[in-house]
Amino acid sequence: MIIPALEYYLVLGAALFIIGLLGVLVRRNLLIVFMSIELILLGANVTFVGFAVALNNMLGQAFVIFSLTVAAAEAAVGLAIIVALSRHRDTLNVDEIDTLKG
Amino acid sequence: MTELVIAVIVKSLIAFAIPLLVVPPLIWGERRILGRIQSRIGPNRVGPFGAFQTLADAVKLLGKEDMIPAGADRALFILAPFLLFVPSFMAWSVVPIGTELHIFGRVIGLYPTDLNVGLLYILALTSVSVYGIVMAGWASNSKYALLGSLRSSAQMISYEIMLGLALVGVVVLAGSLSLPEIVRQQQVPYAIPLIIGTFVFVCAALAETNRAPFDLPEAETELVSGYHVEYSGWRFSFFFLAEYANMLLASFLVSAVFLGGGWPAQFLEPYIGHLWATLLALFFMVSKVFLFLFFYFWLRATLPRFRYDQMMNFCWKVLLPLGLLNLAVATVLKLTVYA
Amino acid sequence: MVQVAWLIPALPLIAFAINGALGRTYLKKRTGIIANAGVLGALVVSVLLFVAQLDHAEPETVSLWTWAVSGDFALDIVLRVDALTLVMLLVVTSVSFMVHVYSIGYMDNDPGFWRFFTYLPLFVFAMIMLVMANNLLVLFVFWEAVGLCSYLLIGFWFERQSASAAAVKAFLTNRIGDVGFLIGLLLIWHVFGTLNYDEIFSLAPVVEAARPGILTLICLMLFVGAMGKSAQFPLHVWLPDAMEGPTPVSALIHAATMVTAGVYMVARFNPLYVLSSTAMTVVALVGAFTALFAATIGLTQNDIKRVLAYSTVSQLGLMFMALGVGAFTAAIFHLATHAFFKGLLFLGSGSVIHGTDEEQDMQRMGGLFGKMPVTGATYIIGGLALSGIIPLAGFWSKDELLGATLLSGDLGYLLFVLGALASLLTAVYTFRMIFLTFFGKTRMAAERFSHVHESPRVMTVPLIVLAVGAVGAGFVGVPPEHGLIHNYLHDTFLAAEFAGLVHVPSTVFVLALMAVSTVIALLGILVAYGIFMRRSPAPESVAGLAPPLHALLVNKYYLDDFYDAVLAGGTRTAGGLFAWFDLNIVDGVVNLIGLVVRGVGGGLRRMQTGRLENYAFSVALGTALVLAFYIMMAR
Amino acid sequence: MNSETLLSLIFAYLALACVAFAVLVIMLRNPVQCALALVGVVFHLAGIFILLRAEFLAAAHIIIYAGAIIVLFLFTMMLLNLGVVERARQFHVQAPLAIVVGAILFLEFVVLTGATITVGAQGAHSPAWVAGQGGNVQALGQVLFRDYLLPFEIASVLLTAAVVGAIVLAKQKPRRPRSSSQMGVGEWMAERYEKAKTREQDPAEPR
Repeated sequence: MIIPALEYYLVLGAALFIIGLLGVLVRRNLLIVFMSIELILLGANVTFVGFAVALNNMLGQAFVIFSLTVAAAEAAVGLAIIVALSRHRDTLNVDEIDTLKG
Repeated sequence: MTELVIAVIVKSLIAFAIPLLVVPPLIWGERRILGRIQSRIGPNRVGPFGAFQTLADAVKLLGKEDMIPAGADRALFILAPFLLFVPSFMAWSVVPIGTELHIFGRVIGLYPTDLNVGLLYILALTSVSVYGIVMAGWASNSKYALLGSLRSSAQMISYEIMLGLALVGVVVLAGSLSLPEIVRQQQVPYAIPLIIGTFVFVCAALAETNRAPFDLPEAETELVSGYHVEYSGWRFSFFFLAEYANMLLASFLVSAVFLGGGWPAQFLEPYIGHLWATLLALFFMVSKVFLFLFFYFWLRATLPRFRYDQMMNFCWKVLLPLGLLNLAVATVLKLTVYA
Repeated sequence: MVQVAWLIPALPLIAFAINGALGRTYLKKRTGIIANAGVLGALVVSVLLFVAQLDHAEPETVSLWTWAVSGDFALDIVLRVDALTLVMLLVVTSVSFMVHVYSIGYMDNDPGFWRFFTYLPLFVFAMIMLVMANNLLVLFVFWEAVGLCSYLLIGFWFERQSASAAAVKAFLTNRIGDVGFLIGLLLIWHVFGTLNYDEIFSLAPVVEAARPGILTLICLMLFVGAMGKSAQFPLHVWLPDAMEGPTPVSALIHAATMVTAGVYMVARFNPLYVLSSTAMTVVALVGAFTALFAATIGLTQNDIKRVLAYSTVSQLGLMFMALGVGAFTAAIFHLATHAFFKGLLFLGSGSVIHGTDEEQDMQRMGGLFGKMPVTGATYIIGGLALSGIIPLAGFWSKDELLGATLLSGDLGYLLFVLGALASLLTAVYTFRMIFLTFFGKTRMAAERFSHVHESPRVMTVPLIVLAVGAVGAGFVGVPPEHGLIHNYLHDTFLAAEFAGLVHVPSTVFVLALMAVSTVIALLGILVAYGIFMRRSPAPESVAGLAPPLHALLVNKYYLDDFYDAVLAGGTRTAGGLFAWFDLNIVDGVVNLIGLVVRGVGGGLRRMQTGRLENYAFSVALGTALVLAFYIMMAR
Repeated sequence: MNSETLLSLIFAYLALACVAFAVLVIMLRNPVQCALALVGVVFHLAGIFILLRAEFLAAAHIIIYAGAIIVLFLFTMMLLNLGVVERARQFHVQAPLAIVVGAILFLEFVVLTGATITVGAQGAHSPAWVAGQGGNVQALGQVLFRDYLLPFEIASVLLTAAVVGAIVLAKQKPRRPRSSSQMGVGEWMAERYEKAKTREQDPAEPR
């Protein structure tokens, strides 16, 4: 029914997720960190749709719509924060934004 | 299987050929018509009535030196024109020229494909073409190009929303995203019940194709072009080609979605037979496209250019409310007349 | 007809809401009109209801909505309309309306005008709901609401230290009584399993039979609440201080609302009280003692409003005395007449204060009658009514009340003597006040005396209306024991009749008592005349007759000082002890914990780099570990 | 070549391209190039969705991600001055460790995918049902606007809130007067002169 098998889609989703995660962990540029978060969401979306088709359940696809909403909201607010931050601190380097330090 | 493949290949070739073949005469036509409206002659040297002027221009452009500015991001600079050009050709794969033709015992759809998300497909491609502009401006490593690309991409993003909003009304009435289905659904062209939506769509289409009075990205007389100021030669001709292809696409879309495609040829089918009715529908469709193209040129010759803030205000403060109003009208109609 | 009963509380509430929302910014002076309209509406509806219910005094209820449901307990907002409620409603709304009209003139120049007319209808609303409640919990809620409103109004001029102190004092003193009330409420809930009036009343004999003594406890606890609200000894101390509020507020508190709540509540719960002779005796004794006690203090006060305040305490004592001997009708009758003439006297004194440019000390008044004829005339009518001169309102109710006391048995003689003495003193201090204020040679500076003026019509008209009430209100109780009010309230206080507490006096007895009452009142007036008119200016010389006694009375039996020293001082000492304990022992422990945590945290904070990606990394690491664990376990 | 092999080949291409572009996203130095690589990911992902017959989501992904979100990224980059950032060191100290943990996580995912995930109960939305509704879009619309209408509305509220929040956050605050320590000498002198002049004109103010 689903070609190729569901597992391939899941592995693809996992790969995108992990690459996104690594981007978050590794990169120092805040913008790229945000893009990596989008990668994570994309990986989740693949998994959702894969399961939705394999299980004949539309909810998976409906959920991707919500995931898209969240991604859009996150991008809007996140980029606004980035703009405010770069105005305020003159940097987008994650290393230099450590005011939370204990 | 083989027949299917052949049909697909033929249709693809036609879809690819239409813009390529129509654009040169279109440019010539525009210059002649502009000339007439402005009481001058227009191109008249190359060929009869200057009909080969565009070809001569193309040869000239192709012969020019291919320049890439120093400090430019080479890869992106080269990629940018294609990114603008390719989506506008890809969109042709769902544009219906007519409906079905029953001939030789088989059914041939007069459209490359009947995609069930055809309208979304077109909108998606429209949104991609922004990248061509953004990248062209950014990769040029020139502040004029960058500012120009910022302006035009902001314009395109804004008007894209209005484009989609106007189409939502149509989708509500037709109950489908497939373009042939939308054409088939129109007993009365949607331009009549959705007059507001038609207005919004036409305005948004003008802005999306960077045509007057929304041609701020080029603004030849004021800004010395915008995002493509650093391009020359055949790379520049791609921008040119893409713009006219987009224009043609917009004309086809308006004709198909709002003006009913071959309407009212389908009502004549019982009297003149299927074949003739289909041909007549084709004729109507093409006439509408050319009428709309003429409208394009006419506007360019008549209207002054918007200022940037006026353009943005027009989008968000006029078109957006109108688009929402259109949606409301469509919903009410769907619940009453079209129920 | 009874279905419109919800309008009575709703109209003042609406007035409150409008004034509260728009008064400050938009309505300003127009708040007065809105408040008046609201209360007038309540008055009109009350009168209509009264007339409609004149024939049948069956209690009726109007269910509005269910307020809260918790388990099998549902608290319904139900309005009760019966004879007692209607009488109270008439008194409350009519006197309140007069006060409202009067206030427009009295508060005219006050910057807090809109605030005043926001609180006032709220006060009336709370009192109306208190009276109309059909449920002890609703009664308690609005009992507290009345307390809150009195707090707001007594402290209306909160910029003044004494006013805010008086407000706090009133509130706190009431709280003491409310604790008793709350205990009574909970006891009722515990014993009866319901808070609904009718269910309580019908269950009362069963409960008394099953658990003898519990009713006495309940009644006494409720009475503690009544003592607080109605200013009975020893919780009376807040009422005289409540004079710090604007005078219309005093009139409202003393005549129509607030203090009558206690009397009303005891009368409302008469089916419970009649079953407990102990509680009845306590009520009667406290009432009689308070009556005499407050009257003696009233003799020596120089502040015109304070005299009236102690007078109120004294009269309330008489009402409780009547309640205690089972003469519920007489008590409510006196409550009604008292509302009129006490409201009149307060508004009159307000008029005097207004006219003399904020003078409250009677020693610096005198001879004002010529300057303020309307105020003076109505004031004298009020004074006569308070003293109990035939045929004014006070005479009929007080006479009946004393008669019922005399007939109530052995203890009745003692109570009668106390009551009669209180009446005598009432006449004395009332006319001492009148003489010192309105007659004799003026003791004001000539400059100020020349500025004394009659109050505007918006203030005098309510005085005249109330004076008419003070004259005529008594006739609803004529002939004694068979008047309109007796018939009207007969069914409500049926329980007293069943308990054998009602003694029908003979005609001879009634006539004789009337004569005695009149003589007592006249005697009091004569004494006052003799001391304060003939030998004016008198206060100092009177004080010279018995200096220690006078000092005792002027200082209100040193009760306030006693409270201050023992209760407040004791609390302060205890507070000091607790403060030491808290500072050294409790804080020491807390600080120790804090120090330990800080030390540990100081070590741990090195892990906080403040870099989000480090944290994200640890999240990823944790996820990896959890998944690894899961995979291991799944094998 | 049967259609199954063809589809598998197409999937292989799309999936590999997705992963390759994703790696580019996190490896490239220039954020603009990263964003374009992300566009590549989204396009190939859309292809994967089409393979899964989720045409609407394919189009929605392109419209929303490529057409809105990434354009927004590009806009932000152009608005901000990125020269400084670009020259700086790009990767964290913790990068090697993170890569190891990421690899472990990925392995764990693969193991879980192959070993423990069993396909669960089949839902009601079979291909036949979807076709009966008139296609993927109609079917999704039925599910979204009938069964999950409230979540959908809430999502729209979330978007509205995000729009408002973004505007508030990114809005340029009115410039506050700078303190004297931030002023140039000339500016400071000029301001002092202005102050002195107004003080002379206004005798009410004490000197």
